[in-house]
Amino acid sequence: MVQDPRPTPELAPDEAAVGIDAGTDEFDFEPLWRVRLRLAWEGFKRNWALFSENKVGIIGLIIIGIFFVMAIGHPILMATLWSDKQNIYDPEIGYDAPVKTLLVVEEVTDPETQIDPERAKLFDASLKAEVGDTVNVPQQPAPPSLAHPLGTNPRGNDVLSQLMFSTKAAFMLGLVAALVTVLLATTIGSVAAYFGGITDTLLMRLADLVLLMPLIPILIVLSGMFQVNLVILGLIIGVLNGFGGTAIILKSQALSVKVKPFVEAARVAGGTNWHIIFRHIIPNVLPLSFLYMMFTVTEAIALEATLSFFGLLNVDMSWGLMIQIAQSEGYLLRFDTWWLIVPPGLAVTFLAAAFFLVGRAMDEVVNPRLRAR
Amino acid sequence: MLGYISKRVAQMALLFVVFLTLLFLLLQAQPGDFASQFLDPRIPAANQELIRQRLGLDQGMWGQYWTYITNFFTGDLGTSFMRYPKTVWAVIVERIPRTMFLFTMATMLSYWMGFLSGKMLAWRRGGKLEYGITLGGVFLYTVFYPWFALMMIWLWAATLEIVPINQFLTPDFWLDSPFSATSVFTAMIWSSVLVVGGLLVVQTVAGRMKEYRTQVLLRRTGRVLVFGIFVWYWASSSMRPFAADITHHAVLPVVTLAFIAFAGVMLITRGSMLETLREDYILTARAKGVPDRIIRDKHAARNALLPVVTSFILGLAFIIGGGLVTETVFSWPGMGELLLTAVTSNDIPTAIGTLALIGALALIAHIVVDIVYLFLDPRIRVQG
Amino acid sequence: MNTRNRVLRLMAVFAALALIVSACTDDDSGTTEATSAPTTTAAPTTTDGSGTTAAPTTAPETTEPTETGGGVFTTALVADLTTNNFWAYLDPESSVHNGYVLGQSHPALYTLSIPDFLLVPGTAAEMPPALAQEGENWVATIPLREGMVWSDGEPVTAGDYVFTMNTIKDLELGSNWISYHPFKDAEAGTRWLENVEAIDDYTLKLTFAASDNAPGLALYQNGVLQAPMLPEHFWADIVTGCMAEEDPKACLYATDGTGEPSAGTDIFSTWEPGAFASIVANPDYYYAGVTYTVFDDLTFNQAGGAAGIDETYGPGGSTEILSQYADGPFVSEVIYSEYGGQDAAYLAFLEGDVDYVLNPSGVPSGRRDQLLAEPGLEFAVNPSEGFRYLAFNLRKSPMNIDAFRQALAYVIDKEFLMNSVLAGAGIPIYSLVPEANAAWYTDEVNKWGSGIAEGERFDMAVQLLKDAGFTWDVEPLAQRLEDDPDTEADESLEYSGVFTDGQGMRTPDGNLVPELELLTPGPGYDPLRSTVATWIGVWGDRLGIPIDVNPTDFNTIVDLTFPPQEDGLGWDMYILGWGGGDPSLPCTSHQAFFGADQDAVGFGGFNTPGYNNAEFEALSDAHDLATTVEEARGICNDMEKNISENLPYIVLFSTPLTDVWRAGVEFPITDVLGGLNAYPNAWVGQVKVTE
Amino acid sequence: MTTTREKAGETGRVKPGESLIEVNHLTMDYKTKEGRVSAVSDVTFHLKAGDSLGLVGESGCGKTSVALTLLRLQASNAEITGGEILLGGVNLLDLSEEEMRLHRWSDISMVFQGAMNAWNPVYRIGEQIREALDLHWPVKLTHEQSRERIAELFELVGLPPEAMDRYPHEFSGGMRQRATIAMALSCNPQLIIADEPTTALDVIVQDQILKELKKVQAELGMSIIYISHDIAVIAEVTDHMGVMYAGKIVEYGGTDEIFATPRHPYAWLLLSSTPSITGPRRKLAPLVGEPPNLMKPPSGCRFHPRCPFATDQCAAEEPAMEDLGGGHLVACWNHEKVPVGLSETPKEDL
Repeated sequence: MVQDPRPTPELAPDEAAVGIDAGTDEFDFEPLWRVRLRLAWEGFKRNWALFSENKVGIIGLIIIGIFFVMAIGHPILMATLWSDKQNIYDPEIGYDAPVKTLLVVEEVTDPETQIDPERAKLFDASLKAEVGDTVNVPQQPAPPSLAHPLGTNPRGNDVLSQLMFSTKAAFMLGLVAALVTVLLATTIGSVAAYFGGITDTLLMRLADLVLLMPLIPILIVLSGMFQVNLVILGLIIGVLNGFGGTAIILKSQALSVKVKPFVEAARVAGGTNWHIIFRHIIPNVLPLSFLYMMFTVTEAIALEATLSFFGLLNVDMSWGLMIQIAQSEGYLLRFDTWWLIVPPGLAVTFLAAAFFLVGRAMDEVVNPRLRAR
Repeated sequence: MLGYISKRVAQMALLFVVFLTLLFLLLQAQPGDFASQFLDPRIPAANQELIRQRLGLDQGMWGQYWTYITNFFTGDLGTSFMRYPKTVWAVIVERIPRTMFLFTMATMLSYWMGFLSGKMLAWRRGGKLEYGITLGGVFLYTVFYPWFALMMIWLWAATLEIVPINQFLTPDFWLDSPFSATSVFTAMIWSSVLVVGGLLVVQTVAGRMKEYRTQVLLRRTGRVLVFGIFVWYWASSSMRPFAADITHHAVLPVVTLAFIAFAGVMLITRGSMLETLREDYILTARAKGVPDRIIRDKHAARNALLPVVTSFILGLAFIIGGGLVTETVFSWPGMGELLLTAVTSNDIPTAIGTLALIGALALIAHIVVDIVYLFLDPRIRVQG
Repeated sequence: MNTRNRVLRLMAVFAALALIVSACTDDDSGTTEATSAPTTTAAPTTTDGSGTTAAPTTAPETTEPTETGGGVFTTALVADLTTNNFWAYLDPESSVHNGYVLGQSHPALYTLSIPDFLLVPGTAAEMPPALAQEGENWVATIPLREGMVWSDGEPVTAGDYVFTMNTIKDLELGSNWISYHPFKDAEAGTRWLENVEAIDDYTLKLTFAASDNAPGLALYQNGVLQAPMLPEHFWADIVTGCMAEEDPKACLYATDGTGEPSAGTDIFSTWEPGAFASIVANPDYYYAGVTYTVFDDLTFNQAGGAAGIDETYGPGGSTEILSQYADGPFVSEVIYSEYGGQDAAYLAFLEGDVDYVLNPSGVPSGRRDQLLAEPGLEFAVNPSEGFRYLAFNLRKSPMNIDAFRQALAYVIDKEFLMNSVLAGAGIPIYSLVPEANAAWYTDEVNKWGSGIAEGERFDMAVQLLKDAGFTWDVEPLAQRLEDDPDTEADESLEYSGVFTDGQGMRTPDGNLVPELELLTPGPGYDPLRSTVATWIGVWGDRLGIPIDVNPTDFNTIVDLTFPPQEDGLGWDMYILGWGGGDPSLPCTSHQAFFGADQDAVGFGGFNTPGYNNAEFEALSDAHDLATTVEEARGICNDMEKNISENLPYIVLFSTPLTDVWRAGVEFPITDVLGGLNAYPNAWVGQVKVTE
Repeated sequence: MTTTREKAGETGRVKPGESLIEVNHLTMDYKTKEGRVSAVSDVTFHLKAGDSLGLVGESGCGKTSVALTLLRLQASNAEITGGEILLGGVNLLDLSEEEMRLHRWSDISMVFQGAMNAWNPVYRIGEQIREALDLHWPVKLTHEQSRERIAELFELVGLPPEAMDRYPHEFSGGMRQRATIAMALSCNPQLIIADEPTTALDVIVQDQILKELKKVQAELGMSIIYISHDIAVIAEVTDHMGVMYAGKIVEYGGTDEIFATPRHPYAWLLLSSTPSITGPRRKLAPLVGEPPNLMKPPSGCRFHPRCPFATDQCAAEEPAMEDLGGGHLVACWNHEKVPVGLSETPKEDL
């Protein structure tokens, strides 16, 4: 029996096999790669049809698309519209520092141009402002305007620029975390299921161990140990997920694949253990892996934001950090400067939700029992 | 069955030792040590050494490890670095009632709401309402939690001013209180645990009754009785105003925590229900002419309950982690806040003590899951 | 049946809710009762109205300074009170937050006057006598005031001081206690103060260890004489009991301090861990009602009050008053309401729950802008005592080359950073002693291009490096507006603001300058420092110095640079900050930061750069021996100049500290180095609440 | 609850020999995203009390849809576009959901095909049967009475009475199927629909179960509709049978008669492709091709694309049911072309 190792979200391996039989029946010796490609395409079309039935998944994809546009939009904007204003729009060192120059007077008659000496001191770095002097009152954070559609933060950085710049980081973090999770969890789950016995016990106890650790405190500890940037954070989340919960779920899936007849057939045909694991078991576990990949992205994005929120990550810029900066400058529990908190908060929420929605829609593709019909 | 459980417990105990070791190594590997918190030009640098000696940081890692592990299993969690010379246990005991209160309330609320709404969602699959609620649920499930908590504070405490903003009590009111907050918390936790326990007992006893009518009667009177005792106790207790003050302060964090957790429960229940509703036995039940409501509640929900119960019990450990955010944002000085401070300030004994407690809770939860499964799912009973 | 079940369930929930709600409404009335109780009893004249309305009307009448009990002052703590044990507070639990609550209750022989940091007698009856030689040793005999009592009626005596010092020694108390009873040799356990003796109840004799010169200011006036005194009659039995324990220190620190009498303005009263603590006015406070006056020639006068004293210290003669206020206690009770963080505390402040927020880092800028718009609030802004700095590892090349550090100092434009980039969030500084500490500040430090245009400072830096023998493959250049190679360079031409980055920089001995790592706290920990670091990276790159700005966990930086190390070569540059030292003797910090005997390598001291400068060592030795403030000031100024010239640190900036309080609260002082939060014990007893 | 039986009893019990159920021109579509699937079209059959009827056909031909429609348990996207189902003269399709619920199990019960999954895993077998008794037994039974009844049923199907306290997973496949039958019998229904009652079982157990069913039917005098793709099963236990193809009954008549002389080409091929243990040895004829896509059913006779005897007429016009006499009905233009006796050598061009 010819087995199909394609990493496509193909459902039942037996179906794929039948498909190939049907193809060869016509005695048309189509090259194998083309058969595979065609089958992959058909599988994709079939799954896409199932997926697109689910409006929730489509909504998720649309949101991801919007964020993707934001991510690639940033360098484009920096190179075009903002190219000669990099000193203003650079997400890290750019700043726009408009100031209002006020005259220090005893009795304030016009608050637009005058300030009393006591308050003037607050804005004078040398703390020496006296009547008759002028002080520069910084207009930061500035509310949304034409130049800064989402305003500026207390450092004068453009919030939109930071938001867009951080999108790339969020995608990268999610991608790394998800890939590592899938790679580890699929391998571990398959190996544990296939070999069973002591291998299984060890790996599953390891998974239990990882599950015992509350994620946030452990990440705090780890973030102290490593110089945690986003890639490393992604790796850590990926490893914890890959060794933990996801591995357990994928193992049970692998177990159900292991008992399928084609695995037995491959064994009888003399396939080595690793050959069977990588060619037969893993491809059939992969659809579920992809599903958990989506959930990992959701988790990673939320975790990064939470850790940044506590000021525990040393990253250049991220959505969580944007909120953290607002917090450390005292803009957290005040709600008139909403543009410091709401855009990054919603960005975290929406991107995380988008991947979750896609995951749920995929769940209905992968798990027929959830389908409406 | 006993053999099965004892085997599990033995496995868990071994796992716990590995867990402790791992925690210890991880925390030790953190850069800096606690003495670094005391860098002060006014105090001679030699003091650093004294602090290290006092805290046993000069012993070397394996020496510290051995001391720690041996002490741990004699019930001595060590001395907190940041609250020296208080023991870790004393520090935890001070915090635990506050956290317990917060999250028993939040968990009960969220699971009650989540299970009911998830059940309904699955049953009414396909409607516009289901769509809306699912999207809302996903939003709550994936919402950036600290941010959501801030928005809740903004809405309910800062704008509508329905609930107090932070702290767990009103200092003015407690100045001359004859009770300590801990004792009030403890009373509140016990009474709610007893209510839940009482309801469970009522449910179980009623379930044992052979006649349907007796079951219903017993259930109703039991519930009235349990709630009656609860109401009577608090109505007559002189702690009542103080308990009410705490409750008033707890409303916002509890509701916020419950909202977040509720979404997850709802989604799990919905998925689980949807799977269950596809089972053949649901068709059998319909063919038997069983009314829809009973199919939903007795046949489907009972089976759909399994993953929900699992997530409930396994989620207990998560809630302490989630409590970390809640407690920080709502300035509720509980275990999560303690853990955060301990970890960030290199207070290794306190950090391990807290994490070990969470770990032990999680392990116990694992075992409880196993045992609960024995009761909920007869298929497993045989294997044991 | 099931529907009915649900109804039943709902009803039960409603019943429970109703109970809570009814309890809540009860609770509200309870709150007013509870709060009004102290007000009514405290107000000397009660009106017909209810307690709450009575308070404000009676308040103006209680402006007489001697009268205590003008209402309740509620302040927020941004972290928990962790102990009520004074012993523990000064050692393992020495958090500022504990200090806010506990700090005012214990007297000392001498204290520092706030806001001018003059040494003035507390329990001592006169200014400290000069040390006299007695054989090899140096001795001082100090008379104590009679009539000072603890709040339980026991007199404050010389025995309390002896008891405190003996306890420090016998139990080997650490941290702050060490600076009150300093070691002569920490290894051997010998102390500078060999003997402390109560000649009688009101006379103390201090005997210092044998030495050639008399112990200087740091040991004597600013050390042993400022040690707090704890009530012997309360602690003696406890200490004796603890001496028998395996770990006497732990035993002492673990003791509950409840009931300890106070000799300060207030007595520790209630404590609900994690929620609040309160202190109540001490009716037997010795200095109650005393007026403190400082004249502009630093003459100090304390007069009046219940004690009926009138004492003047210092040169005398001037009538120009620098600061003046009366001692309290004016409020019957101070409530410290604990909040998990500053955001919660300020929100509570906005809601009117508290009158003030005790926040060591002051009002954050965002909060300040918000509060500025609120009516009924008052502000003060003060410079902070601390500073943030860039440290160089002088053990490595090229950081060990003076010109290298000086060139960097030229290009780091602090004014631009603070005023433009950080929009006033920081104050550019050039010396470790802040300008606000006027008595110790010197302006004669090297300010490296301050006030000079960007291009010019750049040229100066390049010239400095060239002179020192640095070379480049591509030389760094500040381009001028018309940089035409055909015409001769015209000095008058303006800089264009465009730079040619230097490349391939080599040290004088011909080695390529490697990539240098600049460790800085990340933007999540401190956005100010990380922003400054980013700019230092930009400027360094222009000079051709490859700087890798690495946002790093605070603990990691400390771990790399501070603890005892083998070679100390694990880092190049870092940015951290120091909090305030002793404002009345600031250069003791300099000794700790730059003294050759304080090297982080080997000894594990605070001299992380590995600074070892003969001139500085000489100054340091002289500083140890200085016995007068004037002498010490001169030496300190020289130290500042030395540091600013040789730059083991480049001092970067300090931050202004803003305080805000509810109108109706009156502080005795508002202009003080470090702001109101730096010395709350100096004003908590004097604060008045008129609303 | 105690009155359920009375309510359900409106139809009353139909006397043996009288018409129990009449399905007339039943047509049902499934609505899907891609379009309507004509799953059952114009199905008509009658069944007398005490008789047994078999429905046979390839999978996907609409057998199970018909069965579920009889209980009004068709999927939620199914739409009945025509026809009627008369049970003792009452049209089930006109009943409200609640009225229909009362008919289920008390009048029509069902033996499901996947016996494993037909049982709720968390309740004891006995409890699940008791649930049906509680709902539909004429009078309210006490705990002891219902146990007695279940024991009785268990005995009837050859299970030890104490097995009622076990959980489904503790039963073997055969036992579970017997229990399923016991549950189907529990409320003395007039009609049992057995949907592939033995498919998942091994041959020996299959035989036992079928015998059991037949025995019980004889004892209790109830009617059974057997649904199976296995024509041998139908042959063994039914009096009448209908052959279904693509949602239609193409041949209907006495089981023996159809077995002896199948008149519809499909029935003929179906029988030819089944080995017979008792009959003469012969080569088996393969039934080539796949059942049509019911979204776009073939024009005319739905079988014509696969039919060896197909003519132009077959593709153009749909054949009506033709009575060949003796209640043997067939819907085929060319039924006379169908050879008598089974095909021995399949035609090359099939």
